[in-house]
Amino acid sequence: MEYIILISGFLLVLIGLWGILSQKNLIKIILGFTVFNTGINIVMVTVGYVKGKTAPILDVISPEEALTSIVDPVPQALVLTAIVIGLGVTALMLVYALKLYQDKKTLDINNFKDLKW
Amino acid sequence: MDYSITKFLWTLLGLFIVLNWGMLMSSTMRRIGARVSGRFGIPWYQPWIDLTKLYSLKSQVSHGAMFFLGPVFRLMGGVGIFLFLPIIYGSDHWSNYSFSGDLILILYFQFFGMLGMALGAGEGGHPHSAIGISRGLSQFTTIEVPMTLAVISLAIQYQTLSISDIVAAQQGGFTTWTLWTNPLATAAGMLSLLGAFGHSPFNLVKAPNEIPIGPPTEYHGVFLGVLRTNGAILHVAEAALFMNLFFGGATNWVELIVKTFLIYFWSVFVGTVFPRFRIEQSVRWFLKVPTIIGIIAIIIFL
Amino acid sequence: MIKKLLIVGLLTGLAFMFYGLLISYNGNETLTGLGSYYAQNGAREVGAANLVSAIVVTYRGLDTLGEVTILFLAAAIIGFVLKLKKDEVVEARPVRETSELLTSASQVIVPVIFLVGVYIFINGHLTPGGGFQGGAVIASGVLLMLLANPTMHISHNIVATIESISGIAFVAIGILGIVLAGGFLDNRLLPLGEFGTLLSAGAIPLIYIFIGLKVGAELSNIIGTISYNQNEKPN
Amino acid sequence: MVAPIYIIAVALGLAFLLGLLKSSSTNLGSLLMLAGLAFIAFVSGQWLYEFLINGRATEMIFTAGFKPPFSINLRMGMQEALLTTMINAAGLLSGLYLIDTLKKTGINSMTVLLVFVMSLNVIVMTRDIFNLFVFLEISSIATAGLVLLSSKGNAFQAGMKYLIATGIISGLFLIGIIFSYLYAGSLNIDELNAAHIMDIKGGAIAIFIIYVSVILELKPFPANGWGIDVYTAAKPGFSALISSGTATAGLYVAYKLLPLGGETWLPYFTIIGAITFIGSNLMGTRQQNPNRLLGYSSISQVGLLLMILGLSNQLGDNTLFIAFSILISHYAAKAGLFWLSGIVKSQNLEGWAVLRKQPFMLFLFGTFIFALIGFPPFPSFFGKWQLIMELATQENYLWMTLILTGSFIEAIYLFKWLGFAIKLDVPSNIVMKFEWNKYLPVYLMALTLYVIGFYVSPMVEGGAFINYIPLLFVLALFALDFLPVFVKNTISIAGIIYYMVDLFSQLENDLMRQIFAVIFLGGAVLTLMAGYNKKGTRAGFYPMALMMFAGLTGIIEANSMLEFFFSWEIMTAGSYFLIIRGKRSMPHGYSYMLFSIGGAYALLFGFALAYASGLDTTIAALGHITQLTTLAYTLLAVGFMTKTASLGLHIWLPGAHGEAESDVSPMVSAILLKAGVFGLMLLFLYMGTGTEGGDKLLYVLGWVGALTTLVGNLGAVFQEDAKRLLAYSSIGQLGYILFAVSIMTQLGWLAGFTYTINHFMFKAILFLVIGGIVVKLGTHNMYEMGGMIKKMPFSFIAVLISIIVIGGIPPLSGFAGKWLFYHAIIQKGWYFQGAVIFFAGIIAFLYLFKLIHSVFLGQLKDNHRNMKEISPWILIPSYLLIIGIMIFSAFPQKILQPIGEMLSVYFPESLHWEGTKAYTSLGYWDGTTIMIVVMTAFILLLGWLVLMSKKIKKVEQFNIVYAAERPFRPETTHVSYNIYAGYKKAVGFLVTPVVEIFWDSMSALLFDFAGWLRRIYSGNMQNYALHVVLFIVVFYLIALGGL
Repeated sequence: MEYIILISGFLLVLIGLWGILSQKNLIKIILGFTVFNTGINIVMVTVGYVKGKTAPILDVISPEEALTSIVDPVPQALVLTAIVIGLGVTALMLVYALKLYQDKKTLDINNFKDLKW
Repeated sequence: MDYSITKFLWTLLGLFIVLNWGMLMSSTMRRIGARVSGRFGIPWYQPWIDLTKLYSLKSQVSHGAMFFLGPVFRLMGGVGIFLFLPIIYGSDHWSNYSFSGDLILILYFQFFGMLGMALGAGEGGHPHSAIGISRGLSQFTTIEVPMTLAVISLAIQYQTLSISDIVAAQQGGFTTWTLWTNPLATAAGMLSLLGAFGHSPFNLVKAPNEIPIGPPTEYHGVFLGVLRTNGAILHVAEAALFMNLFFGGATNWVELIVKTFLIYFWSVFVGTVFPRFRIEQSVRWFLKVPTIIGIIAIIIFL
Repeated sequence: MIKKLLIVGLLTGLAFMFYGLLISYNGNETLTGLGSYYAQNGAREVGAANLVSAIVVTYRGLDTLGEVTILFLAAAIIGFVLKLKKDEVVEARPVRETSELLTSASQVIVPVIFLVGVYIFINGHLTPGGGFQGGAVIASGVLLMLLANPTMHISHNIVATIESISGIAFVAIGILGIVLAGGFLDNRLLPLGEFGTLLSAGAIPLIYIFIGLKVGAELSNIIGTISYNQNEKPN
Repeated sequence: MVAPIYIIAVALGLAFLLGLLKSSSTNLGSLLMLAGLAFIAFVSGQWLYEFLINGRATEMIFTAGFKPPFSINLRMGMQEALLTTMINAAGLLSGLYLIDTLKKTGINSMTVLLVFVMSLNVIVMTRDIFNLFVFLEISSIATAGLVLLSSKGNAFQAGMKYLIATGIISGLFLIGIIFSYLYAGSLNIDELNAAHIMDIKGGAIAIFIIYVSVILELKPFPANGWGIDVYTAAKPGFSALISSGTATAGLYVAYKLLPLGGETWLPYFTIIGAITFIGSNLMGTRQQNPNRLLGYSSISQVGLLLMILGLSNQLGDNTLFIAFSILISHYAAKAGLFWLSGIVKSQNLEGWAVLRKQPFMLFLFGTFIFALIGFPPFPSFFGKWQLIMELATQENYLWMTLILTGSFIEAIYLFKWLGFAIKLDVPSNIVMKFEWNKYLPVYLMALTLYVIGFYVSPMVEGGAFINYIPLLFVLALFALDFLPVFVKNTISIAGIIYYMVDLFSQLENDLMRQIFAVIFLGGAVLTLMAGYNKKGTRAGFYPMALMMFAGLTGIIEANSMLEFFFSWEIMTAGSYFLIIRGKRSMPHGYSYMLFSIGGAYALLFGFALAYASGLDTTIAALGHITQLTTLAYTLLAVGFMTKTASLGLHIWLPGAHGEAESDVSPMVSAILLKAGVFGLMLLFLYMGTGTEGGDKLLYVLGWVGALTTLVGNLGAVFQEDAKRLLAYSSIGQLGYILFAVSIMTQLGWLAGFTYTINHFMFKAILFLVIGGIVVKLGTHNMYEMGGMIKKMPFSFIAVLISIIVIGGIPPLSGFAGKWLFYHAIIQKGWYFQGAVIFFAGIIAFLYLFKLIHSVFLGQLKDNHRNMKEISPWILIPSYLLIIGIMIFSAFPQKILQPIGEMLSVYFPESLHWEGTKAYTSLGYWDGTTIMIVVMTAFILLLGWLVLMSKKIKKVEQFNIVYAAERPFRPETTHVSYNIYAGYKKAVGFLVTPVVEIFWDSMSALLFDFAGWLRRIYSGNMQNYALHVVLFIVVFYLIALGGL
């Protein structure tokens, strides 16, 4: 089970990268990033999975049983942070794309080569 | 070193002999040259007449101090070579101030006169002076190449740079002359000598016909007299140098006179046979045959 | 085309790398490492039923502070970016008429959304969720409002004030942690309370409230600024 | 003590507080921001002080009251304190610098800056890898945002590129983190480092991913287009912070994580660092935009530091010292340069000439450039020295070569730039306005370089003995630069004389050093005397001249290789500035510098090999080189030969000496060149004869010397420019010396010394006099001169005597050299080389005649009829030197005999003296007698002529008959131009500038290669992302592909 999720996580990473590297439209590239980030988040959560265990919330489980009944809470906490960071970056990218569009009236990535060499 | 007055007088006497022999030699050579071209030529005493005339001319023109000093330098060059040359082998009286005759000193002392002459003529401001000097210097750089090689070859051969020692090593008969013991060095040296004496084909420097003016005209009267004096001394002195290096030196004046005459004659002989080179031709020529001979002269000792 | 092939090649290379990770991954049979420590001691030390919250807010509080900072930064950057070229001529976007359904529904749903958001962050130490989730939910409410009324102007001042004050409060609680408890961002400056109840886990609920407010305000701020900029008329 | 956690708390609190301010209250906002930056700078500085002065132990900061690894912890130790202080100082100064921009863009931007600096602090301090990731993200986002402080349109593109690239990198970084967590069970860096997860395949890949992300954050070549664009597009004020701050933090991250993978990963760091170092510097050579150039340079420096980290297992305990000294130089210099760039506001390098309006800023510019290249007294000098030494002990020649190559390429463009600033016309459209908040940071960074350099020097072995007194004197002259020439000149001369007296008391038993001390310092006094001739203040001249002389003194005094190299570089720097002062000297100063640096690196390599052979730092180490002996000696010889301008390395000299100012030419020609001679002599003495490689080297050098002489002298023959003629003549003369010294017998060395002393005297005279004439007549072209003997008789006599010496005509001292030469050559058996040497010697007459004839003889030009003799201040030193020549000529044994005795320690005696006679196995010679005989004969003959001449009439200039008429125009009558046309026809092919063509094509090759390579920077952000992925994949396949 966790293998499938892990594989799909990696696949999402690759698909996201494909989008980033091959798409010409800036918005699509940014979408590529969100796919990429999602893939990474999935991978992270999966890594913290312990076979047959449940979420690390001690509402029904008593703290004493916690060790034997929950999955690793650390990757989840990390993912939480990672998601928010990804969100911040995506928001910034969108704004930059917006400004680039306003500047050149296009979103084609090949048009932003003012700086080179 | 002996600085006594007797030594000085002996040297002065030697200089006097050399001067007269030089003049006689040059008139003889001119006569030979004239006879070859079917002319009668000058009388043998013509140089003395010329010299007397020049020294007694009154009208003199000077372009300045260096112009005036030029001939002095020039004469000093000739006299200096004489002074530093042991002219008769084994004779205290005729070894002058040579302290065993350092070859390098003599080779470099040649420049003394040349430089002075060049500067003096330069101040004259005549374009041909500068042209002549530039040609002379150009040619001279390459004349010296085979000469240097020959000298090095001799130095290797005799392991000395002292002329007296070189002559000493050649004593013992005709066959011990460098001419036979080191023919290649001799060849290089004698080819170089052609340039040094400045006869045809290497006389573009003086260019006696095409350029009738230049230093010889700028320098006139006493100046020219001094130059002529030097010419006479220099020719004998240089011939004596080659004699010492390649032909066993001279143990008495007769031997000296014969040998220097023949050496001098060699350059005149070539001069009457060959036409004149342009400057780049002579430069190239010296860098070819004589230089290669000189190089081989060294290689055989390696 | 060559470029595409190159990309495919590169992704294959990456896939090769991921494959390496995959085959050496065996899945976890038991909880080990840090996780086991938190499982054993988290409840006792921090007092939060939601162990993820315990980690996020306390054990790794500095990360969270950084995370908040990132959003804050994004908002700040977007703020000064979008006001940079006021003089530039921006084409007004044709505002489409919003559908009746959306307008009406938003009036009903938005308060509920806000409420849910608040609930989520207040209960962050007990149930799945927390400040970020709650804040995001609140921001989605704002987004809905904007969708319903694209010309709506979100007061920058109010949002910014909420944002800043909650931020300062977060830092202040952190510093109080040094003064009153074991270190920066230590939640034990307040009593841990009874495990599993609302008023438990020390300062975590308090921090989550501020985080929730702050995230909500920041995201709203971002959305609002972008929207405002899009609607800007040429002056 | 303020706890380090308050760096975060206060900065963030202030940042949030700023959000409360009204958008109009920018003044208050900027105050708060500066206060915040100042506060964190204070905190870190205070910790640094604690660690440095009180030796406090490293402090751990536990957040949330739990011990790691369960919670995040920070560390504040010596290293962290140092780096955060650096970062915060740069942050504060950048804030100050950018204050106007920040006010314009509003409070938000201030917040971002504050958070940015704070995040760098945490990156340095944190010991948690995920926390590291978070704050790396903060700094990335803040960077992308702060790029936009620049109002240029391309800033958004740069920001976007940056976001895309860092987005990919950070995503992968997360994968690396989570998998290392999986295998190590911890996020704490110290625990991760101890966990050894390398052995597990997944662990190895995780480490790879972490490493590749960290390295990518450092913008390795060629996957760094996105980084460069940020440097280019951002406000220089902010680029300074990226270059100094971010790079510092990023490198520390790499350092922190080094133990993670263990030693197997170090080579990759080294390789990537090397590629980056060289690649970026190559790119730098093609840059026109100062910010972009600085960007490439920054990245290259980071590459170098990465290399050092990668080599840490070999550098051992010295790693930190080396890294720090190079890092701090990069930090201060790059920040200073970027800030300067913001002040200059020019989009091309040429515009920097505007700095000349503010000489002090130009001085600072020079300081930064020299610090970057690694000149003394800056920290990078000591760092590079130690680095090369350590690498040599580890026999890591490849890395040594690469480091030196990269540094050389860096010098190529940095010195081109400096040359532009010093020499190009001041552009009128650029105005530099004084704003204290922009100037102050620049001043402080420059000050940092000097201070740290001073404090760092004792940490290098042998560095504690460096004599800073001459440099302090130089500094004093800098301070007194406003005074008129007369005062400064007097001070300089007095100082040098005082120092010389002092020096002599130390050199009692060392004749060789005494001779060179006389040449260097006595020469300094004489050539400086000519300076009384100048008017005004002559800004900048005296410090630079004295710097050169300080360096020259230093190489005499040096006991250790470090001192020697230190002084050598000081001398190079000083002479560079002197040379480039000439009107048209820009390209020549540049090529001088490049050859000097190349030579210096060769020396450095050689010294390193010497050091590695016995871990001996004294100069005596040159005597027993066991590592790559032949190469070491060759490199050292080549290094010294760049200064003596030997064949192949000589092309800088004619321009540099020919175009220099009239009294600089004698300094650099008569004096400076002797530094190379001194070096060669020192080298050969230690090397000795009898070693197989050494003897081969000497044989080759003998030929090089001979051919140098030929090429130099031939080159001089065809010059029309008087000073260039002299310059070529110097090449020739130095060829003689090289040849003579290579002979390695007592005679050869005596000849060498004779030439050295002679060349010092006559070249000083010639350059002084000819230089004076050139200035007076306003032309370098000899054919435009003529007849000067009438106007300048004293000059003429000085020149005449000099050329008699050069020509080696008896009776003057030049002949002594020739005589010794012949004997030495024949003893040694180097006949053909000798023949070449003598051929060249006769060629010298051609140019000597041309010189004296064209200038002094021939026809006086109409516009020179009212010329007067040149200044007595030039003639006095010249005549003092002539007295020297005369004494040397008349009593050569007085000098040569002691030298011979000194040499007999090293060589079998091949020359002995009896009274005034010098004997060799080949003959003997007596300078005094020659002098007496020639003088007497000359006077007698002169008397004879005077006696015979009657009524000499002085005539006018044109009293000649030429082509059947009396000429009246001096121009048509003065034969000088191309006077040796016939000679050129015959042997002109020998002066084909083969060497120039070689170096030109080498540089063309380099530039073309760089131009071709830089096409990867297409500007397309997607390509840049592709580069990043490509980098990862290639790196992966190389590092772990077979796993």
